[in-house]
Amino acid sequence: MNALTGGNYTTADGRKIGNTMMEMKNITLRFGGVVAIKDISFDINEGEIRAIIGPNGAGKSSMLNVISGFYNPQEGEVWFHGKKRPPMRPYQVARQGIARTFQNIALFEGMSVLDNVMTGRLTHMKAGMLSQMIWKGKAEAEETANREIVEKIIDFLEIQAIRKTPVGRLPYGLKKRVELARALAAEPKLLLLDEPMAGMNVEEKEDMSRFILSMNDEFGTTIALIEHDMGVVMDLSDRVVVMDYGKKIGDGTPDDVRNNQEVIDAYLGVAHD
Amino acid sequence: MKLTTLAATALMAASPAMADLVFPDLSYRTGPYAANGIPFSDGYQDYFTLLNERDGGIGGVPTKVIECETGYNTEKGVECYEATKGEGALVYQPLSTGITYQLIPKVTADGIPMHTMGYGRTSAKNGEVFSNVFNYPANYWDGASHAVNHIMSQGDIAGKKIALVYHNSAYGKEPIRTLEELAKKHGFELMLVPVDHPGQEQKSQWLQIRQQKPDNVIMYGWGVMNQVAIQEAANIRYPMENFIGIWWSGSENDVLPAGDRANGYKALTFHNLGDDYPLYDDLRKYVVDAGKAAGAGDQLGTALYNRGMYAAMLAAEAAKTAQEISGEKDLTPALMRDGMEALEMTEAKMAAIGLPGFGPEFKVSCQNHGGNGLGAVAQWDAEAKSWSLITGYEGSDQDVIQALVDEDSAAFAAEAGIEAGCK
Amino acid sequence: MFYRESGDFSTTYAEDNQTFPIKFDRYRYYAVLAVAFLVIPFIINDYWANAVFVPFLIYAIAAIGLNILTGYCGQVSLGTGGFMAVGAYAVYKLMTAFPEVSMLVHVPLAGLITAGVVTLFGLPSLRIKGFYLAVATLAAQFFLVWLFNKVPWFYNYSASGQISAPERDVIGIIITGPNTEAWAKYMICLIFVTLAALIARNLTRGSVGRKWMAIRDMDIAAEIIGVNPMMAKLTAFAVSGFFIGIAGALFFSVYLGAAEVGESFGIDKSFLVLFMVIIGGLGSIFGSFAGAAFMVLLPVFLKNVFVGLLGWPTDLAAHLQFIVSGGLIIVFLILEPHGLAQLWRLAKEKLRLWPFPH
Amino acid sequence: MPEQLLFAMEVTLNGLMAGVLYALVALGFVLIFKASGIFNYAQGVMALFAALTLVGIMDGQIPFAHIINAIFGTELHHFGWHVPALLAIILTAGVMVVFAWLVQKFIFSHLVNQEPIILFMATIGLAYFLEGVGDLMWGSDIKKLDVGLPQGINDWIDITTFEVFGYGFFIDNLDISATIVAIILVAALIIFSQYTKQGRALRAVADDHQAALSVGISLNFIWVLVWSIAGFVALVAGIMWGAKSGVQFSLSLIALKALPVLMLGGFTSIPGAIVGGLIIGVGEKLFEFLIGPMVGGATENWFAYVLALLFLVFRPQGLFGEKIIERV
Repeated sequence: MNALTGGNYTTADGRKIGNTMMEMKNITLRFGGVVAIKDISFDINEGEIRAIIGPNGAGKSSMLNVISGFYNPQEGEVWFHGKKRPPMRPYQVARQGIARTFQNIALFEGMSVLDNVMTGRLTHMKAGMLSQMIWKGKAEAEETANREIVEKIIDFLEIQAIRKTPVGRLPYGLKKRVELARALAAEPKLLLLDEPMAGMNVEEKEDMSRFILSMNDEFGTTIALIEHDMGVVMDLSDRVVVMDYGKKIGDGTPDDVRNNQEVIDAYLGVAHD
Repeated sequence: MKLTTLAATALMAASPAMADLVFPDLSYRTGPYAANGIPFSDGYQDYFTLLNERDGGIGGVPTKVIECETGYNTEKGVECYEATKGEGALVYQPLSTGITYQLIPKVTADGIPMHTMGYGRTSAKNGEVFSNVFNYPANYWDGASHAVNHIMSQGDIAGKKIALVYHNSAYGKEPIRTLEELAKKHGFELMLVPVDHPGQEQKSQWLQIRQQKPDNVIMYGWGVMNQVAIQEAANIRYPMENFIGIWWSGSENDVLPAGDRANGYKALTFHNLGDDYPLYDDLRKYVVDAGKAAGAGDQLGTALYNRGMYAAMLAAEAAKTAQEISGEKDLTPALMRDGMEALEMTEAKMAAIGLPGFGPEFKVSCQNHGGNGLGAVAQWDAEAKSWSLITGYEGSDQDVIQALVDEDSAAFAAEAGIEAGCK
Repeated sequence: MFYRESGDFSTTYAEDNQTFPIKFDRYRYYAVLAVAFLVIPFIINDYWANAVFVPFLIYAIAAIGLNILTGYCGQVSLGTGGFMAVGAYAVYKLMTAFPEVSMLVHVPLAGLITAGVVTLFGLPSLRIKGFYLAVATLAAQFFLVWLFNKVPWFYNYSASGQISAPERDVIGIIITGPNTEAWAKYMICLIFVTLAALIARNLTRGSVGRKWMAIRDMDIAAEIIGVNPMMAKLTAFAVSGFFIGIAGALFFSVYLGAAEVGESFGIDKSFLVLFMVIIGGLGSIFGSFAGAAFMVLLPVFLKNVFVGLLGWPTDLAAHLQFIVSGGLIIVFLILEPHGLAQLWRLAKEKLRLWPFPH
Repeated sequence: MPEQLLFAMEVTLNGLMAGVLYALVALGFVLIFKASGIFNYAQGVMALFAALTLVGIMDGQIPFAHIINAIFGTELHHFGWHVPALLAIILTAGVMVVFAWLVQKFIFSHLVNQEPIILFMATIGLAYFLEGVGDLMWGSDIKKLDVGLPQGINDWIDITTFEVFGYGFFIDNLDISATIVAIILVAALIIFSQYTKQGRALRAVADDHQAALSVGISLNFIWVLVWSIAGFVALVAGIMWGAKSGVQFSLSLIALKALPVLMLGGFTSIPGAIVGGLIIGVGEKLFEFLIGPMVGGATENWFAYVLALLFLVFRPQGLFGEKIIERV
């Protein structure tokens, strides 16, 4: 069905796509009696931009939650870097190098933009309690070193001016950007974006697309994203998974998917029987 | 705000009242024990007012009462102590065992005497260790012995089961050692029934008593615990005449809510009750009717008013004694302490004051700051709504108690590094 | 004009990270320290020490402790009274068991013991949230009070169940017991409060503090970005317990000198410290000080006004004190729910722009 | 039957009765929390205030007499009349309605949309305030509250159980009255909330503030209403507890007895408050009976909390809550 599972190729615009990074095998997730995801398998290659699309309630966010360890599926296996991942708490998944943003912004409202982005570095900061208490030696050095990295990301996402503003005061679009900065600050191997452009105007969407592409390009970050705007998805992604009612109904390049009858039916709303 | 506080404090400190005999009154008219604190404080203050109005003070020197509200709270007690000690305070009466413990080291360091009448640290009876603390005429351990003696006077105690219902705090636990010793000595069985603060709900405790059927119940309670205990005892139809409370469980407040059902309840006391004394006529004439009463003037003759008045009377007598032995009219705390240590209460003295037979006779000495430990039993008459003494002032088992006092005071002396002895 | 930051540039990240990045703030902070260390000890008397400064400083430590837990990590605790009791009884056992060891060792040690106990009681926070947790911490409050009252080992089998602090000195200066000078009491508390504030500040500006705040603001998101909620919450409980334990130890040994658990460390304490934290400002070290000052000074101030200045009967004054304190708390919450610290911040922002607010 | 078992049965029955009283206090908390998200710590003080007011009205006490006398040098104490209990209860209920209106108008209408902890703190401030006002209005002496409820052991139960088991059970008549009153109260609340317009509005608000607003329900009115009802519940609780111990300061501490009930039953569930109250009542009494003697007694203060805590650790959603599914 899909011709591109193997990986290891160069895209038309010259980016290197590597081996399979993550593989979902026959995932099934249930809440009580409700089946949110039903026997889905797909993979994500190193360096690619992978999109998950589907109508509302198709189980896309649940899928992302499975990847980020927030939900543990009842059936199926998650393979990461060639190893089967045991059931994990979300913070353990994060420490493996998977970061994400949220559909409904989940920033830390009581903290400044800078502090929010610095939380993205937490998985990299190792100074002990005692060192932090006296704020000498490792703690201080580590803080400064990580601050430098964070400042680069702040520059990259063009949010220098609001660095010290409490997040609660920011408009929606900027919040989305700060959330992206926080995820990026973790220097993730795999970045999950849950509707990064929801609620944005065209201009903001263009900005965001630009950021996503250059993240992928400059930092080599592998990206999996959920998005409703078909135009954006088709432009950005290398491969697309299509979900409907918890099932996978399509997987392949944007062109493949666009011509898939089942996908067209799902989007045009053909009655299920 | 700091400035205003400064100004206010400066104002307070700016009145050098050294000419008067200052008696601070650490009272509590608010908080969980207000109902008990109010009459005590009224009695304490009214007596000094009477002395000023009638006699122009003590030995011609007017007295001055500085009231300070503690709310039965130890920190506020400390604040009150610090705020008043600079005013020439002669003696402290905190009416709280918790505050007493705070103040014992402080008064000792500052050389001010403290009188904890029927409460506080029992082993302070040993004046060789606790030079500045007095607890005459009787203490918690005397009380336990009085109760046991009273039970013995009504029949053989050996083999009986006696329950102690107590406030689960330092205060309530005081009599346990004494009662354990007495149980050994007289062969009765002691059953411990603690009630946690505040004592609003005592169903478990009284069911336990109903099921175990102790022959007598002794209670060391305070505040709402007393009222609930007496109610619950009435509820399970526990015979009231077998139920004896310590003096802190023997006020009108404690029995009135139970109404008629509290009839026959007994409580210990170290002073007399009611207002049938010549002094009360003076109190009415010079204080209450003159509109100078500390409270509403409706507490005269109640158990706690009498106790407060008695405490003031003992303080005034000690001040008189101090004036006599020193020859000075204006007293210092140190002279007051000496006066308290030389205090002797006789029937003649009390009659002269207008309080014949009001309290036990006793004599204080350096070795004995606790008096002779005499106490009596009072009984509640629900119909007349009054207490009356049913025994005379009787002694306690000093063989048992003195040994405990010596042991505990020695332990304190060792811990605090005090060298026992008389000056 | 008076309060400005223009021309005040940070050239390194370390400089930008310091506690008071604005010069003016820094100078004021040094001035406060200088007065606290070099002026007050020479003019303090017994009344000011025992009625105002010592309780203020000790409550400030407790408030910092609770603020770390509640203000920074978002876990509401009503067990502060019981936890202070742990510190008090720990230091009592330590100072009577090892009289030759310095109090400067015993007090932090008591803090560590408390940290352990508090961490234990923090375990339910992994499952229980919000008010349910707050009420759950009351279990700790009541249980600890009961325990210290019940087990005679804790009060060295004394007949009364009270504990009293024996006399101990640090480099020859007596700091506990009745013969302590007012300034010595004040200084020992001041030293501990200064250290506590510094440590708290350092912890809250670094990665540990960010973990706490992330848990506070949104625990699910925090976990997904890599914060181990168990570790974050338990460290907050531990650090909070450490400070509260020190506060309890000082409260008993330096301030009260003698204590009975139910009276000195009852549930009122828990509420009092929580009040300080909220009135002062959640998530602010400065707020902990402001709240402690407010709650300690208010009753003393009102009492002096009503009784000292106006000469009202003490009971009326005490009732009015309740009414005014209660009323003021409500008014404060209505005017500025984020506490005194926020008022201070707003005032500074106004000053910063003054006289050109546009 | 062995004696111990009979004792345990007696303890259990009394625990149930105590549980009813706890539930009565908890009910007030639940009503307010459900409708407005306010954890009302002042509920205990409200019970005290209501009981003080009731006694004051019954005895014809002049409110604020003490302060008036202090300022004007007068000697006012009593109006000199006595008000019958039922009329006094109605008047007190009226006072509680006025109180509810004042609370809403001057406090909580200014704290809309604040965080729960701020609201909670405001109620503690309110508790202090009300405590001061109560004392100032009616004085801080202990007052005997007698609205004619029977007290003491119930003879019928004592005799009947004696005939059956050979051991007469003790049940307090006051507890029986409290149970009956509690049942009537809950029934009335249910009828009110199910069958009246205001009641339905109340439930709508408890369900969803926004939705209720959008269909034209006045939140302000509902909150005054719910505070009034809570005030009335506090009055009932105050009468029951006040009859036991006299009306005095400590009455406000009954709030502490209700908190573990809330943990167990949930802050928003009325059946939870009732069942939770019964569980706590029986649990603490049985624990004191069985384990208390081994550890030195007086366990009730903490046991209720520990019981509720352990329960929550294993079932965080409480007695009647549904399993929580977390979402991002």
